[in-house]
Amino acid sequence: MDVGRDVTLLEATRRALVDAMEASERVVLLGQDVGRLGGVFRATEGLLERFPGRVFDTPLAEGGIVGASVGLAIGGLVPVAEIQFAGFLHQAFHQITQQLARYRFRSRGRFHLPVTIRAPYGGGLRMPEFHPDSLEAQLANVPGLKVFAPAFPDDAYALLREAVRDPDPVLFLEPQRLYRSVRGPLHLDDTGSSAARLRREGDDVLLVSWGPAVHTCLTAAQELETGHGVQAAVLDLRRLSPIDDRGLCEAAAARRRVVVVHEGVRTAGLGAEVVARLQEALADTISLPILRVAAPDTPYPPGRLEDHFLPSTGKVVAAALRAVHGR
Amino acid sequence: MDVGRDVTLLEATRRALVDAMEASERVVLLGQDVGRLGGVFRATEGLLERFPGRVFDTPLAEGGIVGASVGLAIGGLVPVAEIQFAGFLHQAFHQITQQLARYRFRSRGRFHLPVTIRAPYGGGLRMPEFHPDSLEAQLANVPGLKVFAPAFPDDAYALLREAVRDPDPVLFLEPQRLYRSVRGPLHLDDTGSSAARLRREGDDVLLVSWGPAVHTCLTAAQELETGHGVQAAVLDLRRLSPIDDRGLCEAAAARRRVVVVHEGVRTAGLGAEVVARLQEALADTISLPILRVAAPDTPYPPGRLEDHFLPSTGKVVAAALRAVHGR
Amino acid sequence: MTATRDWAREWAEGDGQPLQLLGHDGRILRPEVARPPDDLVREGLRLMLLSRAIDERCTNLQRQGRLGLYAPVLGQEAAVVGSHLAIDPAVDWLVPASREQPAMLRHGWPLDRMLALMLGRFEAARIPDDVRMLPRQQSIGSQLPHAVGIAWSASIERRDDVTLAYCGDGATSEGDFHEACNLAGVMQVPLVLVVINNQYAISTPIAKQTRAARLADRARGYGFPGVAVDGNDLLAVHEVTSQAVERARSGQGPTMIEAVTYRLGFHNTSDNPSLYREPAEVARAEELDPVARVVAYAETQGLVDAAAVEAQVLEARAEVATALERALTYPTPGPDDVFRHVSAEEDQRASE
Amino acid sequence: MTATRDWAREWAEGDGQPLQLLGHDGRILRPEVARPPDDLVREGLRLMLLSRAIDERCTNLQRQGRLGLYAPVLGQEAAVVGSHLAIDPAVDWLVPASREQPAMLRHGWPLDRMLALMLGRFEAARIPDDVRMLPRQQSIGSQLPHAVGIAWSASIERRDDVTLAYCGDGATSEGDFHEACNLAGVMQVPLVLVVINNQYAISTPIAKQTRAARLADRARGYGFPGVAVDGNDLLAVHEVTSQAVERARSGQGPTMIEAVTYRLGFHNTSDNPSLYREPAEVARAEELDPVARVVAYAETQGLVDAAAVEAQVLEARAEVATALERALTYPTPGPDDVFRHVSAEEDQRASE
Ligand SMILES: Cc1ncc(C[n+]2csc(CCOP(=O)(O)OP(=O)(O)O)c2C)c(N)n1
Ligand SMILES: Cc1ncc(C[n+]2csc(CCOP(=O)(O)OP(=O)(O)O)c2C)c(N)n1
Ligand SMILES: [Mg+2]
Ligand SMILES: [Mg+2]
Repeated sequence: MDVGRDVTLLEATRRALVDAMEASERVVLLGQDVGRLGGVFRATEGLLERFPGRVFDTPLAEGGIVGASVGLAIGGLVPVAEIQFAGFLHQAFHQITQQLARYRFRSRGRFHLPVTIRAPYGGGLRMPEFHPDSLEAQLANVPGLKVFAPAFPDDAYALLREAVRDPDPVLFLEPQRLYRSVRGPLHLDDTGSSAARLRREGDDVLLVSWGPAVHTCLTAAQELETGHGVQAAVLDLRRLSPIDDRGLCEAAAARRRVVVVHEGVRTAGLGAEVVARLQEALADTISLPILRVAAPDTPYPPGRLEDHFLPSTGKVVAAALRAVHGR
Repeated sequence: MDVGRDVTLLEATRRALVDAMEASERVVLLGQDVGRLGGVFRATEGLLERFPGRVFDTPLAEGGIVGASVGLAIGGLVPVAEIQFAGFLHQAFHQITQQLARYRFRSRGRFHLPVTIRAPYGGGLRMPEFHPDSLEAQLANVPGLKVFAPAFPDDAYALLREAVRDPDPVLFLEPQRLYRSVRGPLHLDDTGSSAARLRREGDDVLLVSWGPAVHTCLTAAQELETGHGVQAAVLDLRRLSPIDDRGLCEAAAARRRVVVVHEGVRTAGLGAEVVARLQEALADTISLPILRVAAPDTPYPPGRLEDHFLPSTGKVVAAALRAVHGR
Repeated sequence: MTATRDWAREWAEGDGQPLQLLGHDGRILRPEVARPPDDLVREGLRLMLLSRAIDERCTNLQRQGRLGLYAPVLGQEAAVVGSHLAIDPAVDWLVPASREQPAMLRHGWPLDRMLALMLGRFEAARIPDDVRMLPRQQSIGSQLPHAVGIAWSASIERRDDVTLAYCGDGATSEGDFHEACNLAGVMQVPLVLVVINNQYAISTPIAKQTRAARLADRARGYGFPGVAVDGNDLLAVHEVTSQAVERARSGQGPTMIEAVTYRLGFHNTSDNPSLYREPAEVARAEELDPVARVVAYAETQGLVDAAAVEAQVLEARAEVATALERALTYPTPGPDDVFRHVSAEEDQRASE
Repeated sequence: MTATRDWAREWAEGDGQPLQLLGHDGRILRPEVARPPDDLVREGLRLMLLSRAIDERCTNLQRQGRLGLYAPVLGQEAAVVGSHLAIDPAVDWLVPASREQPAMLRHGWPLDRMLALMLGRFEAARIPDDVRMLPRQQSIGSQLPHAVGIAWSASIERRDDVTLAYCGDGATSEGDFHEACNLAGVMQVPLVLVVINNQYAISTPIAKQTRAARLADRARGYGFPGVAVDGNDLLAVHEVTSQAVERARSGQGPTMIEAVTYRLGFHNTSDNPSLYREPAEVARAEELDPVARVVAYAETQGLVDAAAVEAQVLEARAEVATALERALTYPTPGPDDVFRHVSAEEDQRASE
């Protein structure tokens, strides 16, 4: 069902929260500034008034927020916690990796934790240190934790509904520079799956990406078409953990040349995992090497420099041309 | 200079600490139980008596230990901190990733942090939860942080001396099951480099590994030779970040077939990075796919099951045979 | 029982000494305080003796190589049992640290299941669905925010269960302790936090763990009551915990109880405490044995005699032996168990 | 100056009200307390006015899109300046949180360099080698263990520098705050921790941040003195901080000072405080303006008159304008700067 108008990714996120809270009384929200203020990005605006007693401003303590969410879930609720910026997930990393992700395993199924942790991330807004960091590779290395990363309003809605419904914990990465800059239709369909999704067709080369970098890829694909006559397909991974192997391999096999693009740093980034899997599954089918376009192995620089740090359209185009035409 | 007798990896570690403390008065040790008890593995045994006022038992707070080390270094000292088990690095992850690793960058070189964080890790000792976890992939994804992982007594010595001497922070991963089980000669040479090192020659296939899994590879190589007539070389990466690209590529190019073996879980593990780099640099030279033998994507199981979780000799042999003979 | 007496206030206004109701010889120090029912004392003694029997047996099994690491509760029995006797296992939640064996048993985790865990038969050791208890926690202090979350869920849902959580003196140094306590205060959740101050975190004595005169002093900084109690005094621990449970249940928020005791044994079976503490110190602590104290009290009250205690000890050992036999019949885990219980999908796939 | 008076004890034994030396109208409330030298008051006023001029100018620049995010210290000047005046920048270390601009300036970070940072010219903004100050911290509370480490290094090396660290009320909820304070207590390091309680962490009021009556109450739980002070009272803040610095320097360990003030402005330039606080509340707080108070005091003491203050305001603006011009001459960063200062090797390679 289409609501018939274009919305921003932020609006889609808020709508997903509202609908999830309407759908189940057990859903509660917690986090820094999520109540009265409605979140620093206003993702939770109006929810405190709409759902009294179910939206909680917490003290400034990320570990406490995640740890309390574990307990809230054990106590029978469905917590959706916000970490103000994904960089601060590290303040809660022990609670995420040792507790949230392992409770089902540790308790041999006695407890399971339907917890969603939302966290804005990604570059482009000239944010202070830590605020724009992309940590998905570290999160994907944590067994028991699912990781979702929408790049469009409809996915923000569908994936967030899926995350909240999931009986196990989901780390939900929200692309902050897309919150207000991307608009699209909203499908109030919450029955979809988090499988990878082709966002652009094209036969010559496949650009694999997720989160804000998907849009870099789409721009690059446009440029590849108009400037170079190259038809690039763009695959949005959407669920970063577990990776949708089938969707990934099918898309790659069909185009034979692949480039992986992400905002996280290159070394031990999630791009390496995509490469490793594709060459394992399709070494005889696809053209190797698979190139990676990623941030360099340096700390995220101050805002003024981020354009030199993030994967640019130019770098994606160059890599795609190399993939298509050989070195 | 060889001290002329075989020592355990634990003894080599202790000796490196002693020699580093002798070499510079600025070196201080801190951590839980490192003083009076000499550490839960006795790595710091006798150091409190030998270096009064320079060895400190701390309260039970990993973030505080790493954070205080940042300050100690800024105050002019050279701290060597112990985190009792690497799993508990996550309690300090924000201090490691946001502070320790970035201080030089943030301060534009005004401050640099000659801090070493030692942490035992790895399986095989039937340890409780968290104690055996291998987190190297997450650490290698942190720009500004070096990661060392010795697998032999001489390396434990040489790499630890190098880590302490390094003007920047080094995360030093100590293979706990090898502490007492591996003996070897001790070279009191502290001028070596942390480059990757071939631990076994062999022309047919290269096993790339680090830490405790190097020994799994050596056993597998032996079996490959005697049981299958396959000559497997074993490359010990030693420095996990930054990866020694040259050493890795030379060793791989010379044997053409490569298998990567590690104790960390497969997805987004450091093996993926090794694969991604090798196929980038040597797609035309080496035989693809490069297989990975790693732990499955599940939480580290209770001790009784760890043999089914860790890469076994059998799995390494099978992967190597597949690499050599094709699928 | 002591509705008029406010132990936390009394303690805060006093000289900082932990509250004591029984003398070291078991005599009643404060006759004005109502004593618990005889049955409760008997049950407490039974659990304490059972706990000793478990410690004894598991240590032996470990020495024989038949069991992994074991962490005894030896010396801390009154602190654990006295506090747990204040809650209702059918209603309340238990959030253990890791060595509170008698509390876990009283809460409903069958002894054979607990032993199964120690023997590595962890599927059988699963906490039964109707037992409101978290698994033991290996990450020091990490259970505390969970406890706050459970208690908070009770507030949100207007349930009246109370959450009883334990942690050690070492755990109080972790950030988790702080974040949990502060949140508990802000949300005024029905939580009773018992800090078992057994003077050591592995080798680290309390004096190196904190400079606080008393850990219970921390509570004020979170805006709720704190009280220190002699952790070897079953009656005193039970008394202050009961009051804290009442407060929590009636919506008055959390309480922090510091139970001052001593770890008579090793940290765990791979520890050698003689490396870091003096025999004289241990000998002094042994004189304050909590079991001896409650036995002395029970004897003077005519609840038991020496022969009855002796019989109970034997009974406890027999109970452990029987449970152990049962535990050994449970299946040992197989390779497939590595992949079970990672996520709902995997469990579903496995069961198809 | 007040060697006989123990402010922390006095406060602990009192009714919990923050210590005040000046009335809201600038009159002296406690004539028995020695007053600081006139020059110090003049310097304090100068810094406070300079701070206002910076806030004003930077906010304007940000509104014009010429500067990134800016976080003013508006309303908190007495807390920051009064405490920093108690240390010696040539000897002591400053560990800021992030909005303590006047402290950073007095510590030796040139104004044009500070502005260069805000303008994104970060190489020029590097803290000079002889300035013992850490960079601003964007991760709330994370600087506190660093401060403890620096102070601890002074103990280990028997230096006599003191470390002055700042954090906000919000930061006190983080695990880092706790781990740092506890370690500072155990090691008895020469640390003075000033908690700037400006009542808000972004939108979160102190009542939702903690249930503690006063944050200074936390100190007791770490075994060192704590004292709450009116953070809008330059003299009171200076007085208690001076005593804490003396204690630290003479080996008596850390002190926690809670400076109770109010964030008159927005959290930062992208915040809209009208979404979460009432105009009446802000109006009440404006009446307690710390600058007005010290001006009133200085006037009654004959240190300044209205005209002189007016002149100083203009001087401060001119100083900012000049520094800003200089800051704009510093180079903007280029692509290579992404790769600089990651590690010693990379810097070396780059310079070859
Ligand atoms: C986060 C964390 N750090 C370190 C350890 C290693 N460790 C296990 S028990 C222990 C001491 C715990 O002391 P305390 O909290 O006093 O509990 P007790 O053992 O005395 O019951 C330590 C340091 C751990 N398990 N978890
Ligand atoms: C660890 C961490 N969590 C969240 C944030 C986002 N954030 C920035 S400032 C702030 C509030 C800080 O409040 P307080 O400590 O009182 O300092 P103030 O801003 O009032 O000076 C928050 C939550 C952050 N920067 N770091
Ligand atoms: Mg203890
Ligand atoms: Mg504040």
